[in-house]
Amino acid sequence: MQDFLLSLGYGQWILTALLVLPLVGIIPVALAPASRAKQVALAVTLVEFVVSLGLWWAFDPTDPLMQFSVDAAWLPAWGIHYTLGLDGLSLFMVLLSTGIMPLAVLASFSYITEREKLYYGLLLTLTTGMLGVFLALDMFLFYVMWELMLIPMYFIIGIWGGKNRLYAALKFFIYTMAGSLLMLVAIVVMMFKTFAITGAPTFSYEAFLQASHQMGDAAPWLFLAFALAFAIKVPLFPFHTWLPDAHVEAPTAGSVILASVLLKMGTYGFLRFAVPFFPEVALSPLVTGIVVTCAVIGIIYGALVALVQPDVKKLVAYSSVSHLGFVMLGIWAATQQSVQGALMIMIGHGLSTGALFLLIGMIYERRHTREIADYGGLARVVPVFSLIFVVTVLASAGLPGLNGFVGEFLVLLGSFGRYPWATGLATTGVIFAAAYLLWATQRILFNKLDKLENEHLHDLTPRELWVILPLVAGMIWMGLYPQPVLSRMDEAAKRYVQLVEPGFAPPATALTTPEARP
Amino acid sequence: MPHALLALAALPAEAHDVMALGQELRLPIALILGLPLLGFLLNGALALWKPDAKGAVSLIGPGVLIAAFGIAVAQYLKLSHLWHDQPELSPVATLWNWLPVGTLQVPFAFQLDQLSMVMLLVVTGVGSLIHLFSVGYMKADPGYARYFAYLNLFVMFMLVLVLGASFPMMFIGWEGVGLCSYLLIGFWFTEKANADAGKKAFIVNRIGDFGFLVAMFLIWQTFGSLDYANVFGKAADASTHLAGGATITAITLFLFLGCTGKSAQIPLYTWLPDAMAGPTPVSALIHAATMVTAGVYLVARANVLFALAPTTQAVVAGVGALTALFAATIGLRQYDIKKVLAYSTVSQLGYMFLGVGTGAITAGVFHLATHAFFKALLFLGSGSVIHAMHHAYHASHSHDDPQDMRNMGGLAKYMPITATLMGIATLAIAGIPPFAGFFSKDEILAFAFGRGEHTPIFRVYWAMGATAALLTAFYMARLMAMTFFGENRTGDEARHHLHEAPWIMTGPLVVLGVLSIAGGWLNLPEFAASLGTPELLHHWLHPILAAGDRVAETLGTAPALPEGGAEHMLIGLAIALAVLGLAAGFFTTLKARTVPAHDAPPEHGFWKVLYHKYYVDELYDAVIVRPLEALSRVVLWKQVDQGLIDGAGVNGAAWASRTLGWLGSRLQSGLVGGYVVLFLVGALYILGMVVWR
Amino acid sequence: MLLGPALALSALLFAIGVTGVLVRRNAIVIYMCVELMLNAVNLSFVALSTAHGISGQVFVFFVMTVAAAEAAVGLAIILAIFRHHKSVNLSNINLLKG
Amino acid sequence: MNPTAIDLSTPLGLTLGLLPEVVLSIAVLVVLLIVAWRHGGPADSRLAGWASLVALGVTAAALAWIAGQAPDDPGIGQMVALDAFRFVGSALLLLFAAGSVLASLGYLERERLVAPEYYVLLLLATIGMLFMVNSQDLILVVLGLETMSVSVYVLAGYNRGNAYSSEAALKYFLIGSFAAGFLLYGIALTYGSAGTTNLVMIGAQFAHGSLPLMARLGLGFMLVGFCFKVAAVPFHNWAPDVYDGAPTPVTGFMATAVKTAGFVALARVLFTCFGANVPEWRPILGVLGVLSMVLGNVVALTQRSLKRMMAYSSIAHAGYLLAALWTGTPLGLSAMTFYLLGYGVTSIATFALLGALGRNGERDLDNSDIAGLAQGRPWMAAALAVCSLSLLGFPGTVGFMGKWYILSSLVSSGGGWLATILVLTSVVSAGYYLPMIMAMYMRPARAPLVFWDKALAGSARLAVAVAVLLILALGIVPTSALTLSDAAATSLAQTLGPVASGQ
Repeated sequence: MQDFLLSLGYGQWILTALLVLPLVGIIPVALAPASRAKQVALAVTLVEFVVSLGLWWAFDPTDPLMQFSVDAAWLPAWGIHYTLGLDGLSLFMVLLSTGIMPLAVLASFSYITEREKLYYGLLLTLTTGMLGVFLALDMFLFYVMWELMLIPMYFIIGIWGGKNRLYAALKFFIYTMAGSLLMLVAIVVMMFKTFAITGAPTFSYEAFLQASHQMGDAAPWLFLAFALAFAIKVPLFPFHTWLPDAHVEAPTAGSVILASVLLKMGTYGFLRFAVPFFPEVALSPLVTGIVVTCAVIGIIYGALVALVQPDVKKLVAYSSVSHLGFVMLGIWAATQQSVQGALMIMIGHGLSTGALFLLIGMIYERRHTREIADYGGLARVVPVFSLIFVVTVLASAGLPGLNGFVGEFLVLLGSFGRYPWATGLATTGVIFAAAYLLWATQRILFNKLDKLENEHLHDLTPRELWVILPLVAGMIWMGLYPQPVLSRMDEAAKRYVQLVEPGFAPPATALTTPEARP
Repeated sequence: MPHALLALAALPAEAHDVMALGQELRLPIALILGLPLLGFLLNGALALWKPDAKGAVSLIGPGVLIAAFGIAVAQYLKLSHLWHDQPELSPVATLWNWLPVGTLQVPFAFQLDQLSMVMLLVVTGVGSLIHLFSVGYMKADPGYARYFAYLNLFVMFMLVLVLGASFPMMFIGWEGVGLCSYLLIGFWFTEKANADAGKKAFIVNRIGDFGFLVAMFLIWQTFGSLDYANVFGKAADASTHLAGGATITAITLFLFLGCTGKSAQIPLYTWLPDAMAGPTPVSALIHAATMVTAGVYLVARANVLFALAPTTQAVVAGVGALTALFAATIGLRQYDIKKVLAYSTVSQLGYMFLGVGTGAITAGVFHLATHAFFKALLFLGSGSVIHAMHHAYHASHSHDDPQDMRNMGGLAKYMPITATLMGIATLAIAGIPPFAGFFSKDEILAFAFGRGEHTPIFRVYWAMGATAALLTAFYMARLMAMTFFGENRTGDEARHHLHEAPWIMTGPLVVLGVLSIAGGWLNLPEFAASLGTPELLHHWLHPILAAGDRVAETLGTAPALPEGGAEHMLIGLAIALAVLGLAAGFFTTLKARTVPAHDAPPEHGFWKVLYHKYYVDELYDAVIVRPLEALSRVVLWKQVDQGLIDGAGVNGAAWASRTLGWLGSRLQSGLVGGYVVLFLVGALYILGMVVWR
Repeated sequence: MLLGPALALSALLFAIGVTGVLVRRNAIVIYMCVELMLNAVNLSFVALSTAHGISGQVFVFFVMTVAAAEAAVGLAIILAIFRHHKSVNLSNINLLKG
Repeated sequence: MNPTAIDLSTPLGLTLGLLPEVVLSIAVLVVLLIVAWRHGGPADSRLAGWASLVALGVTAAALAWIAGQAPDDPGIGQMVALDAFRFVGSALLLLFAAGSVLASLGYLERERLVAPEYYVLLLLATIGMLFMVNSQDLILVVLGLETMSVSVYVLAGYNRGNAYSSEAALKYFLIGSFAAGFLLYGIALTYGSAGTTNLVMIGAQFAHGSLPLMARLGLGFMLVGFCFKVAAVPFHNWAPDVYDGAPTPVTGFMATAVKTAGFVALARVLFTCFGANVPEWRPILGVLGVLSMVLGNVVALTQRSLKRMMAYSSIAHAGYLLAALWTGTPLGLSAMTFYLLGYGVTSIATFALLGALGRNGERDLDNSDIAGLAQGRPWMAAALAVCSLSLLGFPGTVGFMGKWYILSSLVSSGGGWLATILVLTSVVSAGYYLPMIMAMYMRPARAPLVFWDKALAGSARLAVAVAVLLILALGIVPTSALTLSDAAATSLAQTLGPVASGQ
């Protein structure tokens, strides 16, 4: 398969194609009659997904560096290039994005009934923006993409969202922008410092990486700017309050993309940029203390607040805060296991939380309420829905054999040596996760079927099954046989660990044995 | 047994190397696990799309399990032969690579050694019987297919638990059985109480799982591996370095926290009595015979680690003894027949932990096996009773509780087979020789007493265990007397509908009855050598336990049986306690006038405390559950999230900007005079700057 | 030379003009004060041109021209305002504010 | 040296060097003549408008010609500059003037302001501005500035029947002439200190050693005068009122052309005269820049009227531009020039759109009036959305490239703190730009058919379309505009003293 793909020159055109295809796809969407826009959009996203699937085989798991790189001058006077590349960190983010999009489109078929062309056009723009973030290896390009995906999401929440959509959209936008503009300043500063070292203006990721160790006194400030942008996106406690609002108000597809892909940009940013650029700052005792504390607080706090949410979408939103806390912990522990675990959670959370939002969307379309109290006893009337819901919930709760466990286990296992107390506390997250998820499940699916409106719900339609089953299959596959995935991120995680190694001056704890740390 | 299965057992002549054997075992193990999984998938599909195809379900559900049992027996035959010459042979069958991350290598692998073989046989054997029983018991339920799907899935996970070759593999099964337990407890989910009970079971178990996870992290940090062979090997090699240290104590204590969850020990036992909300065969299979014993299995499996941590051993034994006594007292004053058995289970599990905590792993596992037999029998028997009561009340349109013993009485007349078999089980659990429970319980108590010689605290444990034995005999006799003897209190109309269960239900009972009688032969003590070969199980498990035993000997913590006279005195005492308890329980119960539940007076005094289970649930609710919920809702969500972060922080920043803007717009009075003033201020500033810089 | 006193006088004139603008409320008076400022500037130019040559004096002519043009436009604007408000008191003219 | 290069030392050369100004002056006279002849209804106004466009076009051609002929070294002591900075500045002014004319054509008819002298005034103001940007002599600066000001005073009050418009004119006039007094006094003092009014020669005088007190005072007074023109806080108070009261195309003209002329002249004076004394004026610009960014943005947040909000927004943008000037480096100068282009193009389109959406001076136009525009008038909504994003500085628009450039220049001269303030205040600005987009796209219209008569006139449509295309094109590939602004900045910076270039 790899040979075949390479014979097509796949490596040369794939990344650019991934960015261009959705934009080109907007044209047929715009030309099609409004009622057909969704089919066209589905076709475009499916083609995009199929094309991207080739990466799975073409990707060389033994190569720690960037693959399929593309480089062309964009604004040479400023040293700005159009540089793309893919490694084990971004591979799965790309596949996750391209894979989620057809499902998001399909899930919107009956949900979105007005201004469809605009909607699907925005979704396609969003695809380009998201992929751009994961692929860009030029800091300027990265920033442009980072901001670019804000706009479609802002419109999607603002136009097709719920009652309080304007507030949520504005909050989402300004929150994110506040962080990212400071990152912009940091990028400029780094560029000039790099300029001073290399003698030529450049925004290349690798050049930044080389030069990042010579930032001197500016390093803490630069790190702070990057970290703030990413922490808001993650969202790391206490920067999370935009998330519940955005999730609750967004239409189903918006929530799904937000949860599955957009949140991962923050953690991706930490893995790719913030920590490798400034390991000495990021892993200094003070910063580590703050980040790890926030991560652990996020894990427990998110879970506890999720416990008492009356709105099921809010519940899932807070659960994301909790899950992403594990990712942050794993990133900061920076061991082979914890980093791969963090990546696994990023993928796994994309699948299971995406699926949860899809399921909530499906039931919302039937009942037009997100209040948990309005449901109850659904397992009796919609058994297939209930089955899938339970599987998804269990995946989210980290049941071994499903995807959630693999990531959480690896993160905790890998982090324990560095931060035993924090990891120990974080592990209590598994208890709370079970509590809020099962309690909600009980109130939705079990108990008495005592609402008249719930008695005649119809079970999932074939279209809805097409939306949800790929995700369920993914959850089981990732839970039972994650090895192909793990092996593809192996080298990238190793590189990350090596890059940030200087940050850990003395060994973190006495308990750590040499074997435990690769 | 089909020929194909026999062929799997066919033996190559040459001596086996362990790798090849592992390769060879891949297929049978895949089948043993795959068959229940297949059953789950088929039954699950039927449950979704053809819930009325009960015939097919009846065939698939027990069928896959019996087939798995057959394969297990074939493996037993094959391996027991091999083990005769090479007892250390513990083949690992790797199905695929699961979590290969850097130095962490966790294959999806299963280990078949003497210990897992015992568990394999118990799980598939007792499981098969209970599946068969369920065919009769659940036939009328609309969720029949779903029930068998869950039950099959449970067996699959249980097998993963006992066969897994590493801690994470065991954890898959460990959580998987918890999931099935959750699903089966809440099987009749439209009742909130049932759904609550299921949820409680899962969450309480998760607290234990937290311990298991932390223990795994510590093991990884200490040994750099998670599979049994490596961990136990390294532990045994580094025993002098590790013994009694903080690390090993922490590891074992966290492991034991996991055990207290899964095996319902203090302080995490509260879910098990509630779990009786599930169908009765589920209680028999999951909450008596198999799942709840997983903790005992874990300690047995990790015996080296526990042997290295005498402090933990004392804790394990102490918690076990305390649980045995504590649960037994609650059992004294319960009226729901299943609740009595549930507390009895908690209490008996306490014994097992007393045993493994003392270091008498064989005794613990022995009790695990015999308990599986007689407690499954008791539960299935109670199921048979409830089945009859339910039908009777159903026929008479009564709304009385078919599980309340106060509504029973004199049932021996109507259900003689059930009554007889439950009588056997009662004698077994009470510890009347030569029934199974006598040997296993006596061995545990004897070892506890013996270890007390060096570690006096174990004498206290022994005393608690002995007292619990007395109470066990008492409440079991009370149960028998209330249920089967005396006057019938079912109600005049309903009484005519009471009848014995069908053969598909009584059949398994009979088999379990036989096992309850004969189970003791698994590991006869030396003094009963006249009855058969003594210490079969001990020898069988020796390869697994040898390392732990060696460690214990070096540390001087190896439990020894008391010498001659003392031993006989102990045996005499045990028998005396059992007889005394039985007699007292039986006759006081018959003498006291029991009234049907709806006429029963409220409880008073200490009885009331016992009846309300020492108010532990209420305590947990008041101290943990409610404060946590209030904290989450009032403090974290409303005050911190909405008030502080969102209100003061985010919207506060927006408010501050607007206020600043409002202030700025006050400068814009519209009057030229004001503008000129501002202009001059600016001009003076600039001039000041250029002049005085 | 009289340069110093002349410059001081011009500064004083300028300050008086500024003060007038600051304290008066009548549009016409204010504009007259502005004219005073311009004349202060002119005085400076003339004084300075004694030191630096002709260009200062040239500048004065330009300033006077500009002032005249401004005066024409300004008075027209003040007239337009008068038509709306029947007053040229700036205290009353604050429709635009906030 | 170019063989046909202009030699400013000869009268012909000087005339050629002022060719665009000469051409435009002649054209203004022609238009004035036409106006005197045809002074009737809307058709005459239209004719004057198109004639003005032609005039601007011819001027642009003349500009292009002399830009091609300009000598590398025009010699010392000339009255007019022949550098790229002037050409780029003039080109910007002509562009904005043309945009304003296009935006005015339909607007004036609709608002019944059909006196065709409007265009004459606009062209006269443009001539003044052209002189502002080409002057190498303070006399010329003053002349240009006053020509522009006097014309714009009248334009601001062009809607005579409207009390707001008259009040705007009065305020602008009174404070404007007050500020002109400061400027002139500053010039007098500078002249007194340097002994000349020629910028280059002043620069030569001040190139060494510290400034004498009189020169410093001169610098201070001139800064006051210029800061008034560019509406920097605290000399900003006139701007909201005047922008608010003036007819909307005039507001657009003021926000773009007047602001550009002010900044270009300020930059020229500062760099040419005081290029060696950057530390003297740098902190002042920094403080005023920060004040403008903060105050402009936070007060804009509280405005209901969109037009008034855009006025405060323009104060904020003046702050960004001052920040670029603060650097005192060629890079900052280039960033300022580029930003003027971006901001001007965006503002032309924005005010044209606001003019089409409101009535009677657009004073009452607020977010609820444009609610649902995306469905009633999708193209207008899209254009206004692009403009908002560009003003916000969002990637993909020229506004982003401009801000990026300013940030780069700030950081390169050690202004990280200023860059941080700039981006933080930009975040605040999202708080008022986004609600516009939200109103258009995410709220329903107040009533059906509310936008039936709210269409852009054909000419304005052309202006907006060109502007939006420029916003997007320059937002993706700004290379050509960057080359121009770099050339402009370099040409001016050649006059910089060694001290400044070392910054």
